[in-house]
Amino acid sequence: MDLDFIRKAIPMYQEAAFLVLRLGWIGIIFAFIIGLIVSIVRYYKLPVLSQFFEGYIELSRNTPLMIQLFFLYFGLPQVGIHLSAEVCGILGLTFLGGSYFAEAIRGGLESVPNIQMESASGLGLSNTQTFLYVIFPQAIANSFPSIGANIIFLLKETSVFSAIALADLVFVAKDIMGLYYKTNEALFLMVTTYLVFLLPISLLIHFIERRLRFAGFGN
Amino acid sequence: MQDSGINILFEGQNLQRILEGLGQTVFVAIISVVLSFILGLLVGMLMTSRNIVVRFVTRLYLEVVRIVPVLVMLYILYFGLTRWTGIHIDNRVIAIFVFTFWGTAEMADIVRASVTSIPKIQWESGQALGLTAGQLYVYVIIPQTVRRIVPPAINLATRMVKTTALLPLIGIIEVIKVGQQVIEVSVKDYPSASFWIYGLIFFLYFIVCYPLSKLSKKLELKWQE
Amino acid sequence: ACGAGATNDSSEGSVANIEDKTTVDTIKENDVIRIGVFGDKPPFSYVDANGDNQGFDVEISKKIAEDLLGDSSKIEWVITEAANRVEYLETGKVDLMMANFTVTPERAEVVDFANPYMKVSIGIVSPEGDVITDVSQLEGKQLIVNKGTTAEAYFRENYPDIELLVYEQNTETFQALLDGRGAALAHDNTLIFGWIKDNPGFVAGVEAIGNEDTIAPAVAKGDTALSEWVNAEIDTLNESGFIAEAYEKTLAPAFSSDIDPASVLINQ
Amino acid sequence: MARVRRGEETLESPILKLKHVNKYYGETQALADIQLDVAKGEVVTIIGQSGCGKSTALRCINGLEQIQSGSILLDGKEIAAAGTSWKEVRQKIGMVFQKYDLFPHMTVLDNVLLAPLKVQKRKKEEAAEEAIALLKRVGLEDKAHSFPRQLSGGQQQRVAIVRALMTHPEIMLFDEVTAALDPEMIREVLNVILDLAKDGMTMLIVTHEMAFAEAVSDKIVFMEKGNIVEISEDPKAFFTQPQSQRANEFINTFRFQ
Amino acid sequence: MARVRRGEETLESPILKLKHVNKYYGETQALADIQLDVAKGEVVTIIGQSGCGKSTALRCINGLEQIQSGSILLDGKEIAAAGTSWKEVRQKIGMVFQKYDLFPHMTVLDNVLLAPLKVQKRKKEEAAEEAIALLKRVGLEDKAHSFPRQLSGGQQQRVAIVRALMTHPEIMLFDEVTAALDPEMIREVLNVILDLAKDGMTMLIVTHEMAFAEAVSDKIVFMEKGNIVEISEDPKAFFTQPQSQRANEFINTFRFQ
Ligand SMILES: Nc1ncnc2c1ncn2[C@@H]1O[C@H](COP(=O)(O)OP(=O)(O)OP(=O)(O)O)[C@@H](O)[C@H]1O
Ligand SMILES: Nc1ncnc2c1ncn2[C@@H]1O[C@H](COP(=O)(O)OP(=O)(O)OP(=O)(O)O)[C@@H](O)[C@H]1O
Ligand SMILES: [Mg+2]
Ligand SMILES: [Mg+2]
Repeated sequence: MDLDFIRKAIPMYQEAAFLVLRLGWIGIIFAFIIGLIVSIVRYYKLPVLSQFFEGYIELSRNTPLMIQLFFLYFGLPQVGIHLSAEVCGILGLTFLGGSYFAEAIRGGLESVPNIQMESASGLGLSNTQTFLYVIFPQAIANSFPSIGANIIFLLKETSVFSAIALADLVFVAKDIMGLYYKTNEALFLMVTTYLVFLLPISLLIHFIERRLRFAGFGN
Repeated sequence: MQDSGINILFEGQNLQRILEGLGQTVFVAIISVVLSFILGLLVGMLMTSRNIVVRFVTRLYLEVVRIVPVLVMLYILYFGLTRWTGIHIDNRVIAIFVFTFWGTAEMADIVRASVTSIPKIQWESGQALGLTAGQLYVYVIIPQTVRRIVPPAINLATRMVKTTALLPLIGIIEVIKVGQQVIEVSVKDYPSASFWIYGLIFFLYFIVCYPLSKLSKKLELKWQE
Repeated sequence: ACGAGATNDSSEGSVANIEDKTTVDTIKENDVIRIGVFGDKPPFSYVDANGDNQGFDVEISKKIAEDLLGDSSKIEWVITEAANRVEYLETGKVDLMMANFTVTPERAEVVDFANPYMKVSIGIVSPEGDVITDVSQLEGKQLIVNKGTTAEAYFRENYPDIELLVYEQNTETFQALLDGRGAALAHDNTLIFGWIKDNPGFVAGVEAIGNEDTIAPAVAKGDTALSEWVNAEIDTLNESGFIAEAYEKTLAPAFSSDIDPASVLINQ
Repeated sequence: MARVRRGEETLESPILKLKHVNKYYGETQALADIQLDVAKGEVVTIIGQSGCGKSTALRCINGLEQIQSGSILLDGKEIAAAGTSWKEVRQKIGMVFQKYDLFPHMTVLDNVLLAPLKVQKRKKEEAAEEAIALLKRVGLEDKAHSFPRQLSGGQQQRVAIVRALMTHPEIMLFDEVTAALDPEMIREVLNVILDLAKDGMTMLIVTHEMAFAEAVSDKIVFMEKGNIVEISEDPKAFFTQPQSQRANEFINTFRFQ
Repeated sequence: MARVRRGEETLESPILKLKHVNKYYGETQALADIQLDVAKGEVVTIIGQSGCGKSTALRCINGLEQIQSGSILLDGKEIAAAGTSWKEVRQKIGMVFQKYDLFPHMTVLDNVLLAPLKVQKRKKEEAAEEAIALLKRVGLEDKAHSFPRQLSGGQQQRVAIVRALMTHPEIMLFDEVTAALDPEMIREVLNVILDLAKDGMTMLIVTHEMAFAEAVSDKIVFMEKGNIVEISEDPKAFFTQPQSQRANEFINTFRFQ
């Protein structure tokens, strides 16, 4: 392997990693908010909205992010909506992640036993208070493992951002392979970069998961 | 413009080629999914082993698979293997191998989570009846894990179908690639080519994946009672 | 006839090295040649609506097969991507790379190029109202390029400060210019000339910059038997006018009429 | 036990009054024309087979279920009608369920302070002081900062009782609070309830512990299939020779030979 | 109950014999020098506080836990040593746990046929015939094709007993089989066990139902903290005036004033 080359290429990967993290986190936060709203609507089975969101979930989960991005980026301008690549990336991740989070959180909500709600309302808590203080914290704790898995999954999904000219890690690696033919170096750097930022996140998720378990959740 | 654009689908062999591309996608995905499910079942049981070494090795396997992108695995195996050993293996075999390697790890984790959620009393009452470890798994544990495994497993299956978009890198021309070929050739005559072709592909993925998630919902409901 | 002559040359060569067989022998033995091309880069190499490989690169490839194996259909087409062309050659998964491969020093280190069959220069196209006529005008603006092309390499190397917007597909690259995502687009000038013909409102403000590059067949590093055979073949095809015919058949209809074939073809 | 005091208070109007209460789940009638008075300081125990409607009765009183007809009066005020402010009513009624109703993500102290702070908007220090005092009374002051899963089932139930007491209810409802516990734990929870009875707390209890019911109650209500079959003001007599044949059969379930 | 027969059989060597059995979980000693004989046809009941080691004793006998020292003899043969063929031993021992131990994905019939068919490789018709006869005996022949979740807790436990009986065990172990049940269900399960006792089945029972223990047992074993504190061959006497002070305190847990 060409160490000189690796040294020169590192900044490109750094930049890509920052881009992925920046867009990734914004997208994940939005996706989480969407997921939260959708899961609450579906949990309380609000009419119409609930069916609408079910359609959204099916559409989002059963189609590839790449195609979703193509539509946002190349499709929308045809009807006069121009969004920057970064905005499209964030929107795409939000659209995809929203459904994954929605299902994860709904699982958590449904795992909260009925008796918890009854004893809360038995104490005189309003519906909102019951949700805020009793149901939600338990639901999040119960669904945290799948929320964590989805965070990692979404961060890795950013690798299709190159389809809309965003310089993600795969993009940089392919670029280096296509222009300089340093395949080994390109792939090595790509795996290393993923490792460097995914591993701490993965460890952090495991750590939080344990804390939640030991704090008394889920018995 | 967009009204006539739909004709692009019927020009020449376009539609047939796109469906053939879908065939490649589905071929790789189905075989990988089936193999992953079978192997994942075995590895998943290993993950619940009391042996610390076995647990560590399987855990490491899972973490590696989660962190190394599928794209890198495809590249390393398809080109790297030939480079180091001189052996040429058909790219679809490589694809199936890599997808299975990845899917097995994910599936195993699903199986592990579900096996560990079976109450201890189920193992013990099986043992108390004199069942061997193998019989316990086959007759008691596995059948009970199925209902917990199906939803996440189907989720995994749809993710595998969607990840086939990486295959052109090792020369497998799957549905998106065919679509792009068609677009490049016809964009001159049909400026809205991308819209129609990507629309069709969007729809095709949906009809491949949607029945799966529908099935999972059905089974989930059925087993809830 | 010339093609046949070239075939004889190489078979003599193989007789001399009977111990270790050359690629040319192996190809003949297999009675099929594996050629790497693009599937989505019209008019150079693409797959048409009937699923057949077409284009300038493909025409030349077919002729090579005909002269080497006596039948233009004895080709196993391998559809490559810009990023994996060298891997295909290095691992021996293709015999000959004809995927519009621009000769660059970096690439020459890892593969062997045969004699070129085409010239290419980079052009820059921009909207009429805001024409870019000099590279210096691009400072602080975004330039659209297609991934893996000479244009991308050229700007990365020589103008690292110009911000590039890089797209994977040709269509997307031009679509991005139409959508106004960048100030200008840099690409092979031949393609640009063709494109502005169909898209009024855009002009090629810069018709050619940088060195004139050449496009050539490539073989695995050290595969001298095959590269020598291809060298001779390309020379023959240039002289016999076959390449000019291929140009007329595939490129000319896509380019605007004011392009001089001499700016694209070698030895014209 | 509280029977002594009951005599003094029969003149007052009952704190809780159920009149002709009917409750259906779809086709099945869970409560049929229930009539029941609970006087201040009185301890009333409901017994009967599984599915006879004991829980349903408590749940209707606490507004967890809607009744179809009849009326429920608390302090003389109708609470089963539309427009009832359940938030207020529920502060006057404390309810304890079977195990597992503590909030697992909160410490013991947070559990018992939730309603005083969020519903009644009381001052934190003052409420905490009372909470600690009550926890001390049930022998759990050292567990204030533990999480529910760190407690035994019996300890959890004692915390649940404290939680219900924190809103200063006028009446306490207990629904098989010892059903999921081991004998010693059953005993420690029942001791707390006996203690409350001595203090004059008005209580409506559902239990399968017959010896306990006999000891704690002023009044035994025997239900079957949604109906009240027998009401006895003399628990001892009821358990030795109940008047209805059904009650006799039921009590026999607990005897061998 | 079975006490009559026990007299006739004291001359025989015991069917089950525990000698100096010690069992540790890490630091905590769950069983301390346990000595116990169970004769053929005898019904032995183990009682004691939660955590005193009752379940552990049954689990060690059935090989679900390893003991650290001592020996366990079944029919005079050591079964706690390395190399024991548990598959064979477990066919001689039937065990029933707390609720929820039926296999939820199999019908009642499949549950009870699993061991005869897969472990003992018996013929399907013959085993099914016996299964139906046994289900009939516990009053559940019409539930043969139901799934466990369609049964009440008491019905489930009766099926579990049938499942254990299907391998023709020489001794049955019952570990708090009624702990999770309602009173009537408790009664229906205990009736089945009383019935088995009448038939001369050798049984080792762990229960918190004192009235039942008194009625069914030939011998009461009272444990505390892993030790056997008192063994009484006269259950009636034990429950009215146990000899040890600890046993007395324990029994008081079940009395109210
Ligand atoms: N949510 C519900 N939906 C439909 N039917 C119900 C519901 N809750 C209770 N029932 C029915 O109402 C009747 C009374 O039930 P309830 O829970 O009050 O009995 P219970 O006396 O408390 O029994 P247990 O001793 O088992 O707790 C039963 O027939 C029961 O099946
Ligand atoms: N798997 C285990 N690991 C560690 N300690 C254990 C384990 N199982 C039981 N113990 C401990 O061994 C002791 C005896 O437990 P055991 O379950 O035999 O009690 P028990 O008499 O059956 O109680 P219960 O009436 O609650 O069922 C207890 O101190 C318990 O905490
Ligand atoms: Mg109830
Ligand atoms: Mg036990």
